[in-house]
Amino acid sequence: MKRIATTTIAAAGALVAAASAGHAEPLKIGIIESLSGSQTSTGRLYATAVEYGVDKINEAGGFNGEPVQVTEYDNAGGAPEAADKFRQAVADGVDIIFQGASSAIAGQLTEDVRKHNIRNPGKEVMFINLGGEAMELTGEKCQFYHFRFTTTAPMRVNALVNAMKEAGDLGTKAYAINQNYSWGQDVQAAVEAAAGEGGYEVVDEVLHDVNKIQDFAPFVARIKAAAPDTVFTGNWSNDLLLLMKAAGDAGLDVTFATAFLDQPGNIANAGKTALGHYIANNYDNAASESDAFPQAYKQATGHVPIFVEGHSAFALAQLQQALGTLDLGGGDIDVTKIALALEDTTYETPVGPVTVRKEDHQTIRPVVVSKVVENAKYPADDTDMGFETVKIVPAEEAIYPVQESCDMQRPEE
Amino acid sequence: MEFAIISTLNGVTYGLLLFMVSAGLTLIFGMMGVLNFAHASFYMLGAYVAYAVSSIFGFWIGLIVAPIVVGLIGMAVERFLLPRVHAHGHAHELLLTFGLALIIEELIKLFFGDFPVNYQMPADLRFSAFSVFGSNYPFYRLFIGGVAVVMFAVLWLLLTRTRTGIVVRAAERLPAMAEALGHNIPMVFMFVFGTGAALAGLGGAVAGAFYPTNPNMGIELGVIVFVVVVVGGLGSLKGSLLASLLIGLFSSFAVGLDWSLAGLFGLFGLGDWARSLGGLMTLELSSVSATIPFALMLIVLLVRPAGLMGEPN
Amino acid sequence: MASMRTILILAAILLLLVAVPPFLGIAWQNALVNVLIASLFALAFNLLIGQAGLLSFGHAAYFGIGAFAALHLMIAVEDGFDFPTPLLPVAGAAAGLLVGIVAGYFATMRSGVYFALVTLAIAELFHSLAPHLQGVFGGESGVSSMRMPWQGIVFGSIIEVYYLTLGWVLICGLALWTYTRTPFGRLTLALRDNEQRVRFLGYDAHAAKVIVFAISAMFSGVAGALLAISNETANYSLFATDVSAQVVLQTFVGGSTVFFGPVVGAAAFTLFSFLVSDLTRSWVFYQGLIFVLVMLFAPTGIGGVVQFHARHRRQLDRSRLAGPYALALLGGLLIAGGVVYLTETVAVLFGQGYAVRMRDAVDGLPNYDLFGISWNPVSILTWLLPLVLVAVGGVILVRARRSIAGFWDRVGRSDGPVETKAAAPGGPA
Amino acid sequence: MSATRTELPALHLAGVTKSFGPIEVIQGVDLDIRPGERHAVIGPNGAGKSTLFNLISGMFPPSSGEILLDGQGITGLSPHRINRAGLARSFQITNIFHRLSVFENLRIGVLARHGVRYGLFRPISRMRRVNEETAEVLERVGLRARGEDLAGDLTYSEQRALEIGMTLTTGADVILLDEPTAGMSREETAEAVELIRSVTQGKTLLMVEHDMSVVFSLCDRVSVLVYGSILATDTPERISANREVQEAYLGEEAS
Repeated sequence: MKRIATTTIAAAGALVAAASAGHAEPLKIGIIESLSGSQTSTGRLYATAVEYGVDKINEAGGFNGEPVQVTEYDNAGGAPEAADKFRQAVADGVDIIFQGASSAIAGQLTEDVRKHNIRNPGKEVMFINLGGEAMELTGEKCQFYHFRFTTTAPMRVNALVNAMKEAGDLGTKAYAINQNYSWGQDVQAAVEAAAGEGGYEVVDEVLHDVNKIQDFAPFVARIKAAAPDTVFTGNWSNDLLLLMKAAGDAGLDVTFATAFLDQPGNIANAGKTALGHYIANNYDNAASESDAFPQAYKQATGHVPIFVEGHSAFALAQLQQALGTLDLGGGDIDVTKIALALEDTTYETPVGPVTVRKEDHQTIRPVVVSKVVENAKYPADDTDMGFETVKIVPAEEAIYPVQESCDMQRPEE
Repeated sequence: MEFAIISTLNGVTYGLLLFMVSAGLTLIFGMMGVLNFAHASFYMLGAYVAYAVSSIFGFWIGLIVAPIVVGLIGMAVERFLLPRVHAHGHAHELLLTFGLALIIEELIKLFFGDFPVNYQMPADLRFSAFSVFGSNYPFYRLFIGGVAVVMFAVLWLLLTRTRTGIVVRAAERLPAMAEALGHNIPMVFMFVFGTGAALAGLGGAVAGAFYPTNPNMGIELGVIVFVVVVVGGLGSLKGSLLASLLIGLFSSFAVGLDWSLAGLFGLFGLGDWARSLGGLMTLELSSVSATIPFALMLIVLLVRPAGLMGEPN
Repeated sequence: MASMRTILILAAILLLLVAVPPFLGIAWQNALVNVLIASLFALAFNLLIGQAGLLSFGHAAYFGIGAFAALHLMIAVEDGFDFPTPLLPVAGAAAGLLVGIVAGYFATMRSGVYFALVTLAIAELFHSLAPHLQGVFGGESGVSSMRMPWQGIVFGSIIEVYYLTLGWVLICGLALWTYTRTPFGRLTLALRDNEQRVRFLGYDAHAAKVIVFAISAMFSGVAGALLAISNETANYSLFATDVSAQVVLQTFVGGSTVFFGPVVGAAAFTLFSFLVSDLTRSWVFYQGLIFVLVMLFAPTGIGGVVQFHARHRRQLDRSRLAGPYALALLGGLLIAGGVVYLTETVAVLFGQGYAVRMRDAVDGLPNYDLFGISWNPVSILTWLLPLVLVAVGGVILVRARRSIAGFWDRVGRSDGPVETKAAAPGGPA
Repeated sequence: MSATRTELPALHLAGVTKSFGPIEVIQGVDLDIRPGERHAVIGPNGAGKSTLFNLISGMFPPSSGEILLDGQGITGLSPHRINRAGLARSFQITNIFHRLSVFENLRIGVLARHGVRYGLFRPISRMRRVNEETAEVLERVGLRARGEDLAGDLTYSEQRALEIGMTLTTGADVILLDEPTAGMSREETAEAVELIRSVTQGKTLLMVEHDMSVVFSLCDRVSVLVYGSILATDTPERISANREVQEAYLGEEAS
């Protein structure tokens, strides 16, 4: 009965829209990010990059005859607030949601999107995940309207193993220290899985509380006792910084293989301790011969892209490419069509092509492995240190098979 | 053995840092009955002031200026804000300082941004004091511990050996009597509150150069410090020293111990059954080391509700 | 107490709550759901501080537990367990009660500030353990489910959720109000006043406090369950300190000494964050500032001030008070304007964007935009404006307050609606 | 004292001691209070009178010794258990519910007697018996006119009366009053004595009292507590004639 009512209202709405014809529906984008709370810094970067990308789309004439509209929603770093802001966004008529900081919030949003789409057929919303790397998002929670435009733990770890082995920096004894939640557990599992390939032995591994440890010296003592050559860690924010500082202070002679060393503040805070450590990520300015993208970004935002900004901007560019293949004739926005178009696009980033894997909507993308050096081309945090590219692992080598738990319901075509 | 020695060293220095912050809290509470919720914010403020000052005048000047500035802020809070709510009871004082904590955190974010700031110890302090089993032991950790020990000693001497200290202790027991004897009790209270805040500020200035200085450092440390004072017994300096060291050592050792409840049951041949239950049973101590202070607090509450050194109610 | 006037006001509010929402947009409907949930949570919280005098800093624990319990029941319903969807909050109530008894047993072993610290630590315990307990709390991504239709009601739209929430909040609110009229409700007040005497009158004070605590936790659990029904997910961040802090702020700004005070605070803050949080990044700062100002100048909160005027409405001389009150409002607005201006200016000038522009600027500091006007950061006018606003506002406010205080002194009510210098008793200073 | 009594003492203390750290405040007190008698404990300041009351009423447990109430052991029980066993006490420093009405103050005690301690399912306004009995106590302590006022707003002697009233409400048969007339004027004291006399009719009364005229006019027997031990127990007349007592205590005051 309710459904009938909804359709009636929808029909009435359509009539009104038709009556005021000549006015096409604009594409609305919502950024639901951590714009207050402890992860504000990261949330801000995602928002900046998305807005940069939207500006590019609008410079090229927008979509459906209208400029693309973008609204920021502050989820304050919490999943319940994100759910709340999602409803707000739906009320505002948002078609595509972008979010990056925190897998937990991505998990919340993808579920919200799924439920919304079940209840509101014809008025679907899609979610472009820029930073939620938890495997389950393309596993148990995998769904058609979620796209992941970033790497996952196995992609980063495999790339690290591959590049470090080639560079002769891997050694034969590895240690895994990670945050005790899905992402950290994913990294730990990936490190175990890559042992054969990399020819190392995992001498010990430990999971610890997320962003609660003040003093990492005890962990360093434990690492020291295991005497590894390489320490794999998916840690981010304080957990990475404190770990590296404690290791540096103890004079621990290991190579860190990390995922988020490029988070602003890390290099400056770690100081010389950071030199020689590795990172695998989606993009790094130094990885490409051409300065075109960093310069264009700086032109628009005042700084060269850092941390997550690069790959987030590419996600928007890929969306722009997909939108370019569509012509809705100035009518209603059909998110399903956009999603289908996005599945078929290939975007050439400065480090290689990115495509969408239709089975689970994970992007197949290159992974950049870099090392911290002095006198870098793009210095980080106003220091003289920065990243030097060791290897760009091509997309087809970095990707892992579709997870068995993914059971995606495709829309009827 | 190696692990035990290094863990002990680490636990003690971390414990001493905790003590540095909890000492001021304890002092203020013991004296005035005010639980200063903003105390950890003073710690953070100390780190940021030291950062701002040291970036212009150098590390040591920052280390001296930070406690003074924070102490003055503390005095202003005691002089101008607390008296307004005093009549409404201790709960209102707690709430007021809680609001101040929120404001301080947001102001820090407003001025310094959300990223950690680059507050570093000077290069000439960055060396290893000695080497145990091939592992360098950073001098700065000893420095943090040393500052805490010196602070404790000075505080102790001040309170027990000087005239001011005797007046302060008299004011704690019988404020009206001390006032009748001609001592300026409001001044004493203001001084005590300022000292407590300055201690936290000093802690921040010293520790901020070692641990990252970011807008969350207040709340992160604050909760642990509150646990310290509950475990130690509010108002007892000795208690908070003991509790600080205990929590420091527990956190330090827990990391190396992959113990779980299932393992415990394993001793009685029930290991497989416990493991099949999952959940709490298979959680390893090392992965929940940050939870240990809270669990310790509950145990202490059960066994000694007043805290290790506290007097009942 | 329940005068005709009060009943009429309540009936009018009830009518508005029932009749108006269908005509609002879903964003507003959703905001109202949040207002209702926050109100119930604040009422449950205030049972402890307002009635029993126990200040809990960890009520997020019971709110969160209620949410998870309701969600697990919801999953069971989704999997075919036959249970009416509208009764899901019962699970939250039961879980809140059980956990409340255990946690309350520990927490009420101490009183005063110790109690506050222990509750804070218990909530932290939940917060740090929950992400590790995959089975119960679903790891860091939490647990998720979907509302199932019941008796032809789909529970798909926000308005349906709204009415479900409204029903539960009204029932629970009524129950909490009735509580104050029972013998145990009176005993709760006695506990607040003088716990020792209660023990010497033959009551087990610890047991009594555990019961109050558990009841408060139970209603908090219902509030959490309602949030779970509305969000259809729950995540360990429900246990975070922020959640506990919010309810404290709301309750005291609204006024903990008046039964409906917390509702006022919850509604004000929830709507405030709904309207303002996307406009400015400094809204948490404003929240803290409002809280501290209320603590300093009107410790009984908005509710207390309103109640004071309602109680003394006979002495309320409208013609003589209207002027000073309007002046006070004007002064307050001027100060608020100055403070907001300063805060937003600092936010811009110390922000990243401005730092970049400063680096690129050729001569001196570049201008910045605020409130649609371009300002020069080195011009005196830029800084004079907020200072003048604050100073003028301050002078007006102080004068208005003096005449308001004078009025209440003359009618013999020195315990006026706002704290004044004259009425403020000297603390340790 | 000489007559052998078959009747159990209402309150029986045997070898009760209490130490705070190294200081033994109560040193082996033996005391029997007969049912229905009015008994005073006197002694110089710091003799341990209030401590003795605190031990009996359960504020804290004795270090050693035994306390029986109607032959039933109450040593070291918590205050509420002792109250339920039939012993109620008042406090030297007024100890009331300041922010509740006078009526409410008394009703809390009456409710305890009626066993509706934690009643949650019935509005208090419907409990007729409870409200009637509360009104009765209110009347007896002479505070009927102030029933609706906040207890904190009462005058000092009214608060003392309320204090005594609250002690009565729980229906205990053994009443401990700790300096009920302290700080009162002569007229107020006289009124208080009458009040105590009338409300403790048929009950056992043990009181700490400084004012000898109160003791003489009210009590059947007196015990003298000096440095934590009982020096003598006898009728007021004989006690005042006791030389030892005079030296230890009365002598000073008489001079």
